Amino acid sequence: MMTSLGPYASFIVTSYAAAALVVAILIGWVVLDHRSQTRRLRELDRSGITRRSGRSATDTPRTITRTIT
Amino acid sequence: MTALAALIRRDIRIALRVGGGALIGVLFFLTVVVLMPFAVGPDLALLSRLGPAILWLGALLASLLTLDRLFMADHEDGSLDLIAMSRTPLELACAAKALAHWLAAGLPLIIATPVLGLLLNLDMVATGAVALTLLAGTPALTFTGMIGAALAVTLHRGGLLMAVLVLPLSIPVLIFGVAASQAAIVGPMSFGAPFSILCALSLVSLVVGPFAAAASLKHGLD
Amino acid sequence: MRLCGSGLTCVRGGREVFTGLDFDAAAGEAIAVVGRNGSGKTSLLRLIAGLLIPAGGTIALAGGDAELTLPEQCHYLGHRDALKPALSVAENLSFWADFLGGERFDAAESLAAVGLDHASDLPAAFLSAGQRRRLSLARLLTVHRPVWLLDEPTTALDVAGQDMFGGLMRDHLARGGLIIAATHAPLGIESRELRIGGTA
Amino acid sequence: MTLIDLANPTRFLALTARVLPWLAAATVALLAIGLYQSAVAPDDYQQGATVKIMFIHVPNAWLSMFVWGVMSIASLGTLVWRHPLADVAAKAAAPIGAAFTFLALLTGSLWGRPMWGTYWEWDARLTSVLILFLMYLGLMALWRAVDDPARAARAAAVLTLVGAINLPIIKFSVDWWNTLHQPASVMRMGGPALDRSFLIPLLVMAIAFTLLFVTLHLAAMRNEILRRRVRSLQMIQASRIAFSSELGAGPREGSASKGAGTA
Repeated sequence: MMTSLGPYASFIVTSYAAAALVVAILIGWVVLDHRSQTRRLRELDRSGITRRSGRSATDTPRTITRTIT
Repeated sequence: MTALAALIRRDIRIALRVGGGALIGVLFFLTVVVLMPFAVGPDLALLSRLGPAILWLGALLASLLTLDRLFMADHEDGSLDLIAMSRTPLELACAAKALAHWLAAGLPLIIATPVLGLLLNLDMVATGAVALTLLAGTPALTFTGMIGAALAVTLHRGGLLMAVLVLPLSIPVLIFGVAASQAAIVGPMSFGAPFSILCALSLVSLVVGPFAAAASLKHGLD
Repeated sequence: MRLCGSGLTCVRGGREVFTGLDFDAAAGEAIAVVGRNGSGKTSLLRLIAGLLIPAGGTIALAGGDAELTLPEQCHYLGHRDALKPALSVAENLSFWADFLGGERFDAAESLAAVGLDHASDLPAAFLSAGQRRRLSLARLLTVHRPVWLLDEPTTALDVAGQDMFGGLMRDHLARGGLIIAATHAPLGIESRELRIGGTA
Repeated sequence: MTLIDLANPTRFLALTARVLPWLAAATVALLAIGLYQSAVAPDDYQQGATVKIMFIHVPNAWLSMFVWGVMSIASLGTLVWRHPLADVAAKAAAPIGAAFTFLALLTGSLWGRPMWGTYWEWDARLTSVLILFLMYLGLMALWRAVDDPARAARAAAVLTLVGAINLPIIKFSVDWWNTLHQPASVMRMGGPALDRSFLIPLLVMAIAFTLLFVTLHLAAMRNEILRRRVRSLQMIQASRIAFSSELGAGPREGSASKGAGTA
């Protein structure tokens, strides 16, 4: 197939490569962002900050908080 | 030296974080350049002839408009008082701030130039020439613009007033920047002569800018 | 160490704020500058800090570091906190420590002393006015300066914060420091009063 | 406090976690089929093999508009129903849309180079996409410029909707401007008269890229929800510090002054 790309093969290959690169960057961004956000959530969790604790003065046990993520 | 490095690091960090304006300058540059063909028409031959001028004007406006808050933000939150009192000479601190601004807001303009050159139908040589002249000339824009930014603090007014004060000062840079790029593209002048004048203008502003800005700031801190 | 001002005159915006002001402060001493609004308390501090130029008179620090000017040996704590909301608490503090230079102490300990030790990674934008003031105080602790110029230092601080701050000022005086504070409220430590601009 | 309602996003997170793997798998499968089909598609009698660029150019050009449509609907959600997920959806879509628009521009100019002999022609379609790209970047800049997401969301929603109304006007003006200057018509990209052998791979690729967008968008929305959660937790943390320091000011002060003395 590669032989049939004609005189402008480099343009075609560049287009596909650029598309692959941009999509890869998008995926990388999404994955890395997810990792850093969950890490920060875990750190906050470890330091005892939970989503309910700010509202009541006493420390509620952290059962309700991060079940998902 | 650590003091200046810390100042540069802090300013770049703020410029790149949420709320910082470094990348908006590039976006402005992009928009101004894209607008030009709508005004002059999409004739590629015409655009490539006007290209260096359009790019230079765009870069000039972009780098001046982002300079507006160079000292204003530090003045408003009281940082400027502490900077003025510190053991680092105010002139050096000003130079460091301008350098940080150039790294965060000026350098991206030069990096964006090849893409915009493509839009304006500039060939490789022409784009390279414009990028090179911008690299040599934008420090002059930043360091003369800094004087206006310092005056804006003294006068408690920024924005357009600053642009009106500084734009005339940047005319020589514009003349020799565009002349050097045109010389590289079409001749007949040699590239070297206007380019060395451009470099000289940058070097002069590197010296004059910080002193003038510091002098203006010293009287503006009340 | 002794900080003396003599015959100080301050003119701002064409108006004479005060004239012929003399003051004198020795190491280990706190001066509370009092006076009604507009009497020039802030102006006096800014004169000492070198941020205003006196229209007359002189200020001299005897017995300080001969290589440094007076402003370079002062900490100035103004109304504005000199903090960047985009930076974290620790970044704000370490910037000032690096930039101001001179003898410095551990930033983490200073943060602990003002009760911000758990906040070091938070963006300064999330801090309340009192917390911002505490962070400014941490700057005074992290970088050593013999003279502290404080402008209404206790505003925005709660009772516990004011107690904490009183302790910090006493430590500073005990180590031979010198404090000049413009204040309406009692400073919370033993201090000599300097009244400017007539009676309140 | 402007905390977003956490009940809904929590359910959304659970849903996302369940759906994302399937979506990703479907995207990969469809992309593979589409790529294979476009590889075996015949050459165009006029354009030769360069017609293959169309198979990624057109889906990206389609997405550049589709994503703006998604953001417009989300913006309506922000402004009219004040739905917390709408802000998140609008914000998460912007960078992805910008990336697809960028790809549409890039592949368009790579396609144009063999046809026109230049990378860039101020052709009406490409120019419109370029303006769209600038608007995406402006929108992203707006999201970045404001620290408080709720405030940024309303501003961005207004801008998105104004953009949606303005885009046809811009397209019309650019068309008019273009014909004014260039009466000789430029080669039209991907005209309506497409052979079936091109149409099917193109459709498959378009659906695959749309699925790719949905997958990325959901994942980005999840990240955005988590980011807001981190932010609100940090605010809670900040509000609790004052509380804890009141209790702990005494002993800490002693330790600090000791430390300062020895340093």
